[in-house]
Order: sequence, then structure tokens, then C-alpha cells
Amino acid sequence: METNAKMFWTGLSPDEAREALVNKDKSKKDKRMTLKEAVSRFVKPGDNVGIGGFVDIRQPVAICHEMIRQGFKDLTLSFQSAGMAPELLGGAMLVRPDHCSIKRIELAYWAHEAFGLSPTWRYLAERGMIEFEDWSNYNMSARFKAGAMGLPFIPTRSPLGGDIKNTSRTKIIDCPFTGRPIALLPASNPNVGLIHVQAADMYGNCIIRGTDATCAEIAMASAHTIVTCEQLVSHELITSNPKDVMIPFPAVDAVVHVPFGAYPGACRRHYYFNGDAIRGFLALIAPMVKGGSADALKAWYDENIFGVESFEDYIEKFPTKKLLADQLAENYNCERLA
Amino acid sequence: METNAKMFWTGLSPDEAREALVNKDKSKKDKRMTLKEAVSRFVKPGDNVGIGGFVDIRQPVAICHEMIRQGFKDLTLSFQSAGMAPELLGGAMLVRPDHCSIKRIELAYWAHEAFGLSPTWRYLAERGMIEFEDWSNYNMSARFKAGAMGLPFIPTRSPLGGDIKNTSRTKIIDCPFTGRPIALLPASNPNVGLIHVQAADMYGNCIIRGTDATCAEIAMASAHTIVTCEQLVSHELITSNPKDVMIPFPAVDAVVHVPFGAYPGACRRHYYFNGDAIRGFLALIAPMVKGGSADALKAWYDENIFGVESFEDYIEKFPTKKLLADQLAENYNCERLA
Amino acid sequence: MTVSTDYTAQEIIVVAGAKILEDNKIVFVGTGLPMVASLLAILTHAPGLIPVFEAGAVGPPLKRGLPISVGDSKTFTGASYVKGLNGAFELTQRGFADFGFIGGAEVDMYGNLNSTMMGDFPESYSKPKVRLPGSGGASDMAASCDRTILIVPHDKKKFNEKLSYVTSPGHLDGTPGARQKAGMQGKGPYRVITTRGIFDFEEKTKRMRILHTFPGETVESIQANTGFELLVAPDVTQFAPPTTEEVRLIREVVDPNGAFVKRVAK
Amino acid sequence: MTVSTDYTAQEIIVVAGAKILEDNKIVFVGTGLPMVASLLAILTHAPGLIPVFEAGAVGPPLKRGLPISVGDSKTFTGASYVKGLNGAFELTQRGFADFGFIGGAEVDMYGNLNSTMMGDFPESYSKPKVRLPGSGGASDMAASCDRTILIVPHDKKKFNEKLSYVTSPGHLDGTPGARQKAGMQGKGPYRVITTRGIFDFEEKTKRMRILHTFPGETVESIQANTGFELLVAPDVTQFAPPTTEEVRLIREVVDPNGAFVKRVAK
Repeated sequence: METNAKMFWTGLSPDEAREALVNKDKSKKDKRMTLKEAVSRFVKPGDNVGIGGFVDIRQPVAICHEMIRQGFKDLTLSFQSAGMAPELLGGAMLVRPDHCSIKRIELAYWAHEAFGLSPTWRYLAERGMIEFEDWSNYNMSARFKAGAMGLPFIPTRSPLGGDIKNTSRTKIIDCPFTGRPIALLPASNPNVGLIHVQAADMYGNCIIRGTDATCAEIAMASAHTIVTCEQLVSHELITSNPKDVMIPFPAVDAVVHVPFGAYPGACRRHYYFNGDAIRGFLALIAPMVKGGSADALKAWYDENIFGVESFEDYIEKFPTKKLLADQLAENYNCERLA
Repeated sequence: METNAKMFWTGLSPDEAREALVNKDKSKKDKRMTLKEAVSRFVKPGDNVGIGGFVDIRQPVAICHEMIRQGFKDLTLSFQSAGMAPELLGGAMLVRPDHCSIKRIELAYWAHEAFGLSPTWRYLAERGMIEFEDWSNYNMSARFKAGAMGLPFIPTRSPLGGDIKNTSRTKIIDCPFTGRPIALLPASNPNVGLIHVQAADMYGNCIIRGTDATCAEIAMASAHTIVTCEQLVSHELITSNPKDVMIPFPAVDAVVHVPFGAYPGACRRHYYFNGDAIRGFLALIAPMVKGGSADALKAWYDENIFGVESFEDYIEKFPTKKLLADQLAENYNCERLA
Repeated sequence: MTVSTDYTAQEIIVVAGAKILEDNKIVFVGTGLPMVASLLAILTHAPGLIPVFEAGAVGPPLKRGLPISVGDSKTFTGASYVKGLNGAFELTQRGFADFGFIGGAEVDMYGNLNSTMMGDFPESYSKPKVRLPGSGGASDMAASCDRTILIVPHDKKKFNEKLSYVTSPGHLDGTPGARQKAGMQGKGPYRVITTRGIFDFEEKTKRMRILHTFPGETVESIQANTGFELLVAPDVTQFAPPTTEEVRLIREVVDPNGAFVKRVAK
Repeated sequence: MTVSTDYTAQEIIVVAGAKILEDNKIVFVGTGLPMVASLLAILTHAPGLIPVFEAGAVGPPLKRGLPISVGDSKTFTGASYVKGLNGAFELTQRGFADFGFIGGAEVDMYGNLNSTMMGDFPESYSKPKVRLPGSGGASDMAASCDRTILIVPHDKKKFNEKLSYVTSPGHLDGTPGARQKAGMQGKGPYRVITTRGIFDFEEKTKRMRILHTFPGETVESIQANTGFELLVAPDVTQFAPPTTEEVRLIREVVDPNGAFVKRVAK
């Protein structure tokens, strides 16, 4: 066996993850609470935080706002491809390092596709301010899946041949059945998963529309999961077609009703991207990569996060016309009668 | 590494399975055909046959009838828990060994839960007439999943500790991340998968209601897949909620519309078990375990399979009243307006 | 509550099984009597019990009555999650199942179960004396649920020193940490319910121990019908016979068609 | 058909990409120009093309126009299958994707791609000169699609002998069977489309080879802008410039908002 890196676990080890779940109260109880309560109860200094969604789709934006307001310390962020969630968390570290700090990132991609690169990623990485471990989208998804399956690792092909296997904790073995090399990836079991979904009931059963991304895997792998939802609906409605439920209630610890909870990113059936807001936010950070001032960015955080009580207050700042336009754009993608 | 058994592949090896799929025409074309054509084109002597459904639920009963009519030779059957499908195929071997023969079975369970044990399984095994390899439900499901994922193996916990690991091709390794033992199961890539579903379109997109069992995994793992469906519907209807599609069209080779295709087993939303017919069939075989005559069983095959042209003729033999009663019973389980 | 005078052996098993299940826990339910016991528990002291069936249903309310298969349509209606077998077993392997509730044809003193074959092993594995159905999901539950509850008909020939085949591993050879060393998860067998009594496993030796005798049985009568030496708990008590209400529930509500609980007087 | 006289570098890339895609094949589409090229192919010669997007959509008709993310809502409407990332990548690993269509910031003569970092490796991996977004799904497509099509802006500094980081492996070091020996699947890089021409890989050496020059380029001008020695196909031809109709389709139908195809004249 070829060992590329010394093994260590970020988040929970497989045995710890098992133990945490065995000891957890998994009963069907009312898990509704405020975002304030959810974040303060379930996000701790030093946590490995699994981030749901994909790039700027269904990212847990509202949860990130609340984390920033409360402050966070020494987090490890784990995700496949993300946009606004790490951008907001990382940007907060740029303007308030005393209040918000990321220690490490395990990721496949951090940028915004059509909306551009991530200046925060460049800033933090090029200045050596954080640890990171590169993986691919499938690698990170499979690592969460291994965590969700209660396995210490999962075999995959795709770190083979390139440098990802050399800069990560991948181990290559000769397949005992075929003799050919195969990669083994260590499971990821975050301390807490952050997930935004279209609909949930009070127990935490979640319906996801469009891509499931890796949300179910993150929720099942994590010791705790915070869910925000566009619609909080009855248990009877959620379970009227049980196969629509993508995350079952025992995997969820907090359910918070937050309309526009992934905004200015997109959420299928609810709203399309507000590209202007995404680009506008990135433009505040971009000059900093080349040594520019943090003032504009600081002002943004003061106005939109530190200066408000809740995510609802942030959404309030958008013109209703714009919110409706983004809802209309999504209705064009995905036409439905109300 | 502890090696419990010499490795060999039944069905396709992982590399052969990959090659078969790469070379296959995966285009979106009309795959409707008769059951006769589907079976004669895609089931070959010596094939490893993956059987869908679970115990007596959504078993590919109509496909098995047609296979028996056409005859089959030296098959390997692969399934997790099955009832009527192997019972019919195995029973055919008891009455017409020249025409129908099973060489090997890879399985977790062969019986009928509330309807009783399988006399054919006892007959064949206790007389040493077939090879077999015991696995568990999760083991077989995970083996199909590994095949569907394009992996040579998948790690699991559950053959550990017992004798399944000793009588199967399981390999135990020390996990390179934790040092604790973990089992590796070889992928299963059948030559052909037999699947019955609630609804399909002409391209092979399939909707499954109730348990997916391991049907998607078998279809994705197999070199070819035959699908029978209760309802053959338009592509537009099938894809109106894409997340209901459990098997995508490129994994399917033949689509056949066969109402009651899993009968006398059950099919969610369509019909509940005809327990009398299942028990009645088993009662024809049970005396043979203790040396009784095959005459009654032979007569059953002559009347219901060899003596008819098609599965529709077999269904025709049931009183309409009984078919309606079984539909009504299912409507009670799963109430819906038409 | 009136004590039943005509309950059957299967009925007292079902009542015992139901009582062992704790409210608000997740129980992975095997086919047969475990399904009857779980439904009885839901209808009596454990309305918050969350059943999981291996074909894929998680937490169904079972409003349409007793499933006759673990893949029965009745298990899906109103469930909180339905995938397939991989989905159910993956969440169990992850640690979601507090209890696994399984049956077997043969058991040893460490709670290892056989549901594969009777005969010499490994010599006659390929041509066994009696071929049983096979593991189904039992070995998966045994390896990955936090604790397992076993149901075995109590017969000297089926309570053996050595099993023909270990399908569903329990406490293995009883040595400390044996399950962990083998790579398994969970605490292993918690209770055994037979036609004669209820058993647990002594903490240190992991050997089967009489906890409760069923009416009509004594420690001695049970030992006489067991093929290995049983330990005896310091405070063995008699398990109360089922009440008429419990028997009525089983016969009229839970399993009115006798799918699993046969109508044979004791 | 009239030849366009004002097409941009990105537009000719898109047209070339579309033409390389074969009708009725399954193409795993990376974000950016590959999405534009695939949609153009569907609207022209390849109506039966089956796009797969890594966030989960298989075979969507894309009736609502160009997605601006591979997880865009537009990719799900009318799709034949939608799970999540694991679902999409598992079917690719299995062999369902005939083509993978990916981009990168740096490429070598064997079609290995870098989209991770610029700088010394491994010394400055943790503090790179320029940090790029990372693999995304590109390395997965590279390892598991049957053949890959690469899009790279053609610049001497980005066509290098040695990459800063191999994110998406191509023909590795070009030795026979290198991909198979590494445990990978698929035939590897099939075509490279740049701002200057179209390239394939010579059968034996697996080295990048000029196949077609774009209008205004010659074998010499391309070599002059490449940081390694290119092979030259025996029958290099000029790639026809986009037609006015193709350019119109790109500007008015496929990417009317300029999400990926920027409105900069060549």
C-alpha cells in the first residue's frame, strides 16, 4: 500500500461519529427553533462544518449570516463546490479576524461559475492564512457518503493519476480483487451540517427540489444538522409522498423557517440567482487581493449582518420588485401553478 | 490481508462491465418490444441474471414465465431476497431439467416470509444440485451498488464476525485509516437485469413506487436490462417530476408493457399479494422435498406456462373478481383517487 | 387487568417482545414475530416507536395494519423516508438503529444465530442436511444495530454449544471486545425471547442468562431444554402472563388474519 | 452559408466544441464554454445529444435556455434523472459518459490539466502564487469519462512542459497504458480546443498534435505560442470560421446574456 499522507481525522473519526449518533436522542420531536438558537446550540469553536448546496445553489446563506453575527472560531469548512457560503464566512474573517476565523478548508471548488472567481479564496490561500486540502466534487461527495454510510472510507477512481492524491489523505491500494490500483478516501463526518431545503416539517423531514447536491449525505454524516427551509409544512404533507423526503428526521437537530434562506443564490421552485448581488459582493473583496482596502467590505458587513438583528432584516433591504423578479425568473425555469 | 476464498468473477468482471457499457448504444431510442423478443435477445446461456424486487414484491414474474417458455441454461441467479422469481425458475428446473437449468445462486434469502419457506431452495440445495454463495441483504445490495458505481468492490461491516465471510468471496482488510478490520465485497455486474416497475416510458426511464429494492443498482450494474411495467406512459409524463425517475433510460435495453407483471406477488399502487396463489404453488413443490412426485408441479407448468402463448394468457386464468379484489386490497394500503 | 388463560406460545413471545421495546427509539424490524411485537408496542406503551424495515421504510405509522413482508406496501404509506435496501442498511451501519429485532433457527450461548443451514460445516455447506432461507437482513442488523433482540423457539436441539453456521453474529466467542476486534459495531445481543423465558447476557462473560421464566417454566425446566449451560440472574422472576386485553389486541387488531401468530392453543 | 467576419475567440471555440460532439452520445458537461457548446450542438447537428451535469441532471432538454451553473434549475426541468453529485459521478465512473467536456487554466503535452494553483509544487502548495478555484468535477470527468474534450485559452504561459499541479489527469506521462496502470478508466483526452486551433493526441506517444488551425493561425504561429513542442498531423487543415448563422445562434439564442461568451470583438 502506498501511503500519501499521515492520517488524521478532522471533524469526528468514524468511531466517534458512530458513538455520537448512538447516544443522540433520535425521537420524533418538535425541532423548530430560531436561527439564533440553532447556531448557538450546534456550532462550536473548532468544529468541522459541512456546507450543503452546490456553488451558489441552495447554499445555507442565512445560517452563515447568523454564524457571522454570533462569531465563530477555528472552523474547518467541508464542501464540494461552494460559492456564497464560504465567501461570506471568509469575508467575515477578512474584516473581523478577532470575531470570525476559519482554520482549514476541505473542498473541491470555491468560485461562482458565471459570476466569477472567489477573491476571498485567493486572499486567504495566497497569503497562507488557512490550511486546505484539495479534493474533487466526487471525492468530497463520496467522503460525505462514506460518513453517511458509517464507513471509515470509500473507494473511488478519480483522485488517481493526478496530484490530488498527493496533497490529500487519499490512500492507494492494489485492489484485492483485480490487482489494479484503487483510491480509498477517508470518510468525512462533520460536527455540524448546514443545509437549506425547499420544505421541511417540524421533525426535520426534508424535501429537496432540483439537485440533492450532497445534502442528504452531509446530514447523515454529521453529528448535528441545522436545516433552514423555504416552507415549513405539516408532517402529513411532507410524508404524503415519502419518496420525496431526502433527509429523514432522525438526521436533523434544528429546523428553522427562513424564506430566501439561500439568497442571493438560487433555490429551485423559489428564486433564481440575484447575480448582481453576488457580483456586487465579490467586487467589494476583489481589490483586497491586490492589497486594496477592506473598508467597503467592512461597511457591507456592518450594514447587512452586524447591524441587523436577523436574516429577515437583510432580505428586507432588497427591493420587493427585485425579489419578485427573481421569483418570476425561477418560475420561468420551472413553471408551476401556485 | 486475510483472503477467504479464491477470487473469480461471475457475470462480468469490473473491466468487462465497463467495456460493455462504453461500447453500448446509450442513445434515447424506442426500446419497446415484446417479452418474447426481449428475453430471446438479452438472456443467454451461462448468463448471470440479476433479479429485481424484494421477496414477493415487484419480482419480475412475467419475465421468468417467458424465460421458462423459451428455456434457459446454466444461469447464475443473483438477488438479495427473492420469492416467486427463483421459485418459478427453480421449479422449472425440477420438471424440465433438459429445458431449464440453474448453475449457481448468489443470494441473501430465498423464501416467502408470511407465505412460507421455499421448497425449491431446499430441494436444490439439499440434493447438491446447484452451487450457491450466501450473502446478506445488505451485502448483495452493496455488491450491485459497487457494480453500478463502476467499482471493483465496496466496503461493508456486515459479513464480519460470522460465517458468510468464510463461505463467500469476501476479503477482510485492516482499514488503512483506522487499523480496524473491514470487509470488502466484490462488485456484482450481471449480464442481464430483470426488473418490474410501476411505470416506464419507451426509452426506459422508470418510476418505482414503494421500495426501490435494489432495482436501480441492478439496472446500472448489468450489461443489459429488461424492464416490464404496469403502465407504459409518455416521456413527458415520466419526466414531469424527474426526481421520480429511479432508473434512467441509458441503463435499459428493453421496455415491455405487462400489467400484473409481478403477480401473484404484490406491486405497490397496483395489487396486493395473492397469497393463495403463492401458497398453492409452493404446496405443489413441498412434497417433492421429501421425495414426492413431480406430477402436480409438471401439470402446473404445462397448464400455466408451456401451454400458453404469453403471460397475458396466464393472468387470464385468474377470475376477474380475484384480480379486482387484490387491486382493492392494495388501494386500501395506499389510498388514491383514480 | 385480567390475565389471559388461553394465550399461545407465540402470543407471549409477542407480548414480551413489545415490552422490551422502548418508546421513542428506532427499531430495525425483521420479518415475522418482530413485526407483530413492534406493532403491539406502538399500540400500547410505545406510540413514539420508530420502525425501520429493510426494504426501505423509515418510521411509517402503520395505520393500515400489520405488514406481512418487510417490503409490504403497508410499510410505505406515511413513512418519513423510503429508498431501497441500500438506503435502509446504510443508515443502520451509520448508527441510526437503537434496536434490531431478529429471529433465527438456532442460537448459541453468546447469542450468535443461524438461519442458513443445518448440518456439518464446512463439509456439507454445499449440500446441507436442511437448507434454511439464508440471512436476509439479519446478519446486517446483527453487525450494525446498537443492540439486538433475538426471538428463537426454545428447543434443546436449537440451543446449541456450536452452531451449524453463524449467520448473524452476536457476542462471538464472548471474549472482551470481540465484536470491536472483528470490526463490527454495536453492543450486540441485548435480550433473547424464547417460548420459555427471557434472557440477557452476563456483562463479563457475555453468556446467556435467564432473566425471566414464562408461566409454567422454572430455571430447571428451561435448563433441561437448553443444549448449553445457562447462567442465572440473581433475581430471576416470572414474566407476567399476557393480559386478556393484550391477547385481544394481537388477535383482533394486530394480526387478525394470523399471518405470523398462528391460532394454535398452547 | 455565409462566413462570419466578426466572431470572437470564444465563439469559434464554442463552434468547434459543438462540432466535435457527436449526436446521440452522452456528454458530461463542465461549467462555462462546454455548456454553451453543448447547447449549440443540440440546436444544430446533435438534437439527440444527452447532456449530464455534475449537480445531478441527466438528459435535460434545456428548453429554458443556457444554464449558468451546472446545478442551475434549467438543467432539471424535463430531465430523465436527477439525484445529486454522487449519482452523477457514480454513473460516470460506471461508464455512462461517452464524452467529458472540461476546461482548465494550464495544460501539458499529454493533456493533463491544472485548475488548482500556479506556483512551485509541492513547496508552495499551501501558499500558492495564484490560487485557482480547484478541481470541481473536472478531475472526476478526466478519470472516468470514456473520452475528454478540453478547452484551454491558448497562451504560451499556459501550455507548459510541466504543470504547477495536475488537477485533471490526461495521458499522464504518455507511456503506453499509463492510465490503466494508474487505475483510471477511459481513453483520456480526445481533443483540445484552444483560441488558436484544434488538437488531438498522437496514437503512440499520446502527445498533443495540431489537427486544425483557426483562421489567422499557422502551424508555426501556434507552435510559437506553445510552451512545449507540438506534433503536427499529416493533414492539418484550417478550421472553417463560424457561419453568421452559428454566431447568431450563440448571441441571440444560446447565450443572449453573455453569461459565458463575452462580447469582446476578436
